[in-house]
Amino acid sequence: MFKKLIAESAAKSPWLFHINAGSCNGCDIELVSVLTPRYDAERLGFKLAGSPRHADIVVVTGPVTTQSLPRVLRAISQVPEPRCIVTMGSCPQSGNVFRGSYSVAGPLSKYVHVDVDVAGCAPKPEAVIDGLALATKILKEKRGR
Amino acid sequence: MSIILSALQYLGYILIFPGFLFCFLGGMLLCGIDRKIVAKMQKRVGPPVLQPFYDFFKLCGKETIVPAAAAKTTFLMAPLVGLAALVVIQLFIPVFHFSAFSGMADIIVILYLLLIPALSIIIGGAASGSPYAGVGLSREMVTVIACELPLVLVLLAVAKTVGSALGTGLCFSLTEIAAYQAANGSLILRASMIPAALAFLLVIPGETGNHPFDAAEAETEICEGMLAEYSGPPLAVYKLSHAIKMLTLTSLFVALFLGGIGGKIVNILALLGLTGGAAGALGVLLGAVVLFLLCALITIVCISLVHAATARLKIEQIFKYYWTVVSALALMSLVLAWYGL
Amino acid sequence: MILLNYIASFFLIALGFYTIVTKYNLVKTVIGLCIADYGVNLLIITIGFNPGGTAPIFTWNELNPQSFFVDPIPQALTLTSIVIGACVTAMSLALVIKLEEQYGTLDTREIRRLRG
Amino acid sequence: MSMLSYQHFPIYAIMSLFLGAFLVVMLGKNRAVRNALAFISVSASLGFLLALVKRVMIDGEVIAYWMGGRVPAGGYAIGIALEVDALSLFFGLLIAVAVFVSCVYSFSYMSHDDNVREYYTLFLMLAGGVMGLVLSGDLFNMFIMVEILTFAAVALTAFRNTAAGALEAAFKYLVVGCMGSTCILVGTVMLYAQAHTLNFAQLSALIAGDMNTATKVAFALLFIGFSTKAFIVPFHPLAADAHGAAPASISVLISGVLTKSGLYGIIRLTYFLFQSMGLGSMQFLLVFVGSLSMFICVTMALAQHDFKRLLAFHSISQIGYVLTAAGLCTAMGISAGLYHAMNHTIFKGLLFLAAGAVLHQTGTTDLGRLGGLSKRMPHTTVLFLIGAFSISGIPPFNGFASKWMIYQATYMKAVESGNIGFLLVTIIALVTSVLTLASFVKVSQSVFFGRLPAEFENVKEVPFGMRFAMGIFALLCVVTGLFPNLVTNYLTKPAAAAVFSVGNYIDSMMGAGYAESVMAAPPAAPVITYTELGCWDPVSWLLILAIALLAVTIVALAGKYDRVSLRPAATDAKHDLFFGGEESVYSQVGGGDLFWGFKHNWRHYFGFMHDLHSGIVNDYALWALVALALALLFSLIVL
Amino acid sequence: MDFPFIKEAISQLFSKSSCAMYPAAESPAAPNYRGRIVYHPDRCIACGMCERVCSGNAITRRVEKTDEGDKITLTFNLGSCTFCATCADFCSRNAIEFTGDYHMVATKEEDLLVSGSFIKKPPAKKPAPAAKPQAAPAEAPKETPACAVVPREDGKPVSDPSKCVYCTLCAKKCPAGAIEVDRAAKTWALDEEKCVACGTCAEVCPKKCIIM
Repeated sequence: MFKKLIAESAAKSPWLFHINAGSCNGCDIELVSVLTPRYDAERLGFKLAGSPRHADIVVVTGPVTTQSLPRVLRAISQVPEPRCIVTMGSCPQSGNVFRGSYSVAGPLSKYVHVDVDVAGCAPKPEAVIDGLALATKILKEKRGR
Repeated sequence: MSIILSALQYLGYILIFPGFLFCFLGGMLLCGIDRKIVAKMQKRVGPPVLQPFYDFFKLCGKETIVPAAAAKTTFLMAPLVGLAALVVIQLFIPVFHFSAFSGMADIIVILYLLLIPALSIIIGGAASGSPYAGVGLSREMVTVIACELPLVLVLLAVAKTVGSALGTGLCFSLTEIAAYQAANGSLILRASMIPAALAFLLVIPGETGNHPFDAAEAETEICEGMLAEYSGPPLAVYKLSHAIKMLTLTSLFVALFLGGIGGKIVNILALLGLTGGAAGALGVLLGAVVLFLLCALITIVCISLVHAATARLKIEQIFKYYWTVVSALALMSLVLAWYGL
Repeated sequence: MILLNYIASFFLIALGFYTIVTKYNLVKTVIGLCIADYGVNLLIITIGFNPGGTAPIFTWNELNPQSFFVDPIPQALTLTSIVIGACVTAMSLALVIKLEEQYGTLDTREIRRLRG
Repeated sequence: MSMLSYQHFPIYAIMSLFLGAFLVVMLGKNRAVRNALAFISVSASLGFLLALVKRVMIDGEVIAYWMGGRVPAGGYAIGIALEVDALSLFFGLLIAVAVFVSCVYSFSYMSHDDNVREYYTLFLMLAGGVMGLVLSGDLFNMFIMVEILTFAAVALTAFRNTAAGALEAAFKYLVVGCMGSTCILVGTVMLYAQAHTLNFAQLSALIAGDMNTATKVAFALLFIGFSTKAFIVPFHPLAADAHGAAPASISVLISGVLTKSGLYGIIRLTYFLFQSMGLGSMQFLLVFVGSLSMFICVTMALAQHDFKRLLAFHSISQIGYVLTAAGLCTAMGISAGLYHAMNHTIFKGLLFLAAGAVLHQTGTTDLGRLGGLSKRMPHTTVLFLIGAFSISGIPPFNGFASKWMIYQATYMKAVESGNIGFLLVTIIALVTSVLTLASFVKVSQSVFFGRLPAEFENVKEVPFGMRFAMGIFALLCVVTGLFPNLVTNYLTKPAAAAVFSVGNYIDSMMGAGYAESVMAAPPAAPVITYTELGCWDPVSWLLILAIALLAVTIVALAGKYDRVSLRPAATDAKHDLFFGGEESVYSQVGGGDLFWGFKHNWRHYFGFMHDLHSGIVNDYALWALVALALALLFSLIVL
Repeated sequence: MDFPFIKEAISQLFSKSSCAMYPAAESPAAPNYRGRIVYHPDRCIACGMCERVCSGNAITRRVEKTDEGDKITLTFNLGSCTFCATCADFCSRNAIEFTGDYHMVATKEEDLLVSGSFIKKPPAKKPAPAAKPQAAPAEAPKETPACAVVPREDGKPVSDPSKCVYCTLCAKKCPAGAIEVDRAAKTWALDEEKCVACGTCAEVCPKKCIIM
């Protein structure tokens, strides 16, 4: 029963940790707008955590530059299990317009398993909510296991 | 036999009311109400009132990472000690006329006991070894210093007011303060106590580390300060402690300034013609409900409203604010009480 | 006459303290301590002095209400005080030598690593 | 009187220490012999005093002991006397315990030093000097003992003369200390000139009713003299320098023992010799100086960068508490003050020993260089935390019990006297307490928690002997905190009663009825009863906390709280600290400026104080002179 | 400290929230919102213009030889798309369309791919294996030195050398890179293999000298 309680709670209280891996700030602003009164993700239990140790969902924006790559990977590894990695916008999924640049280390999925991709450049807040909702489902599954 | 019974009774006090269960439910609900009301004030829908419970249980199921640089035992034990100490403080605060343990500690003791939860989070943060925690604990400590002066002044003013009314000169005992108010009406009805009550209301968000006095746990700038390295159940315990601290401080406010309602409860029960054990049990139940409602009201006024209406202060501003504006309010009350107004 | 002694002793004590406060040389500070000490010794002796009294050397049989001698106790105190004064001087001079070795100066204004 | 009669015990307690000192210097070439001699003499001293507890503390007897059996003749006390009332014994016990623990600690702590024989000699001289001071019944003897302890303390401060600042500190201490001693001597002989006696009891009887200009000047001189020994403001920089430089075991004695001797002198001076504590102005003097010491030193401590120096300033701050409480002239105030004096000896001793342990293992006490030692020295950390919580007044440790009484006493005094100034003192005391907590948070973060610097990677826990010594103090911290009633009933209340029974003190020494015959209105026998305003039941609290903690822990363990993810390999990003994603580098937040949010608002004050404590010995001597001038003015005008 | 927004806070406590209750209530995208790409393979002629203008390299074209002709598959990777709509602007056949659908969430990268394929039949033309390869480019200007050129049967462009100013715009705009213009030598050459007969060169020619 306790396990079920935790699994239910895990779906209702996902905390986000946001990593900017060289983003142009478009996605960052959209992610913040998800938390504004207009979209208010907090009504679904989402909360922006200050430290990866508190987070359930890691949201990565930006094309993962060579400078940021080790930092991104380190921050992701510091998130306690069960965790869920969401890429936001096209950049972390493929590099987008920055693809092929000497300073882009390529898509994030080359290095870690990405659970959810939210496409868009930048994605609409509704799409972000969609993606996060999908991520909570995955979290719940992971917790249920 | 009777010893066992009374031991069980006290165990019940500790574990159920006004101990753990009440603290857990009350604190979490207060936290939920606070979040909901803040959201409402910001024209948002806000999380469900039960959201803190979800957060708590979710964190219970997470992995606990102990950083390599941390002192493991201190890191893991500090939250538990803080939680236990906080629950014990709650036991010492009388619920109107019902007070299981409040004869054991007076307001000065409570003032000092309130340092223990703050200290537990400080020591826990320090033990994690994170520099963010270092900055956070510095700020937390300064916030504690900042809150201490007005809190001291308020408590001394209350002690003087009740003491001179009782004829003993001074009264530090919470039980006596509660009994006096039950007989003579709430202290907040006195002109001299209004600034003190106001000062106490302003101290509450600082003591609990709520917005805008949460420079110590600023998530966006110093990664939640002392909590930066905490994850999983220890973090859940800290979140619970924070929620209980809200309950503790608000019920301390009720005990200090709104104790007159206790007399009304007794009157209502007498009107209903209830006597004996049934009246006692019902009285406690009613007291608990009224206490919780009052706590929720105070939370809305002094935590949610202040949260919604302000932006986070810098640490030196927090200190200045408490040692000037709030202290001046409390001092005014103390001087008024001193001259018997 | 006695008054002069008192004035002199307090003047010496004041002079000693003045030296300690105003002179920035370690040796002069020590000299100041000594001067103050001499002032105290003079004061003690003066207190015990009875004009016209004999030396306080007597046997129990000689003691009668008419015997008139100076107070012996302050003299004992003075002896002790002189010994202590010598100790102070010795100890402080030892420290001064060591300080000179370590700091290379006798100026008190430069011997201030511990401050604030 | 047989040799084993209890009346000889006070002199035995003193002589065992001095004898130990001489024996160590003669026979102490061998380490074992030396340690054994020192241990035997300090334990003997402690034992003799403990044997007196029942008679003096519980039965209320005052032991008057005349050296060589020279009892007063013709109404004049010519002989040298020891007089042990409850106050003396109280301080004597504190000293004996502190000396005992410090001695045990020294065995391991000083094992790496040269000239340890001289160390033990001076150590025992210092202990004997202080013991003689508090047990003496003769003003001149008190001066002699003051000189002995000053010498020993100066020599021990300079003991590690290769350490930075040791000589400097010793010289400053010597100069200002000798000025203080000179003041004591001048005051003594001026009193002698008035009363023609040096016996304390007789002086008390003769002086109090017969105040003239000379006695007033003598009061000022004696007050300043004993203030230099207690290191209260404005003599606090000396304490800071001396503590910082001296070996930790000596710092324990300087803070726990030497300052107590000064306090003892001040209490004897004001309550007995001049019996002037009934005067509001006299209470004002002590409370003012006490509050000033309390506040100035705690703020100075907040600005320190050195562990031991910080502790030194706190030491004076706590002395300020004691002086404030003693200056209230109420039974509760005295009782609270003495309780706090005792607690101060215990917890400050513990803290200095912890600082010494850190110094012993790492070779530094610089807060900016240390960090993370709790991983290497867990026992020291726990012991330090007990001391830090005690001094900060965290329940249930002893600091809280006494501070709590001090708050009540000051506030009660404010209400009873209607003087709003005492209310201010209560507030200052409460705020000082939290500032104390702040600076110990700073120390624990800067030294024991946070990151471990690479240079201290191989630091080990201190030897058992040192931990044992600290453990004794820690145990005392807990016990005296948990059973405050025991302490007040058997230790501080008798001592407080003794403070108020001047007549009894005089009569015990000079023969019954002497006080009445000499003094116009001999003080009435006091009533040492007071009601505590609040309620505090530490044992029950601890019991409830234990139950609560047990409940929490059981739930936590049932919820797999302890199933934590620990670092599997040496290089693992997951268990590194979170640095915003950066690689975890050494980064320690600590040192002197930890509470800049606080200090920023007080920057002018801190800047002023920093400039004021210039470190020039002439300045400190000037402070002493100014203090002397103020004290003279005070005593001539208001006394 | 003052509380400047306390009145707003209290009044908003009793007013309706301004939240868009998104998952419960659908919120349509704004007009002209560029969301999910819809590709119409039936209109496409596989000119490759979209692929060329795409800044995010989101468009890939795959050609498979089948019996009926070349099976051409265009894949739009939404995970790499900037949603700049340049491809749609450049598409001469309007085969690419941006819709208002913003629900582009996937757990696998394949879910973010939009693709379509069509079979491009080889043009029904008379076989001229000998003349085609190299002669045509050289011949074209030579054969028709004076008269206007005639359109070719296979739909590929021819240039009128009398009008041509060799501005090279056609070469630059050719999605397939089939045109080569040498300004100095005043030659215009077409790579028959590469040419997909999209007509872009004719469209962009400032002198209108290219005839399809």
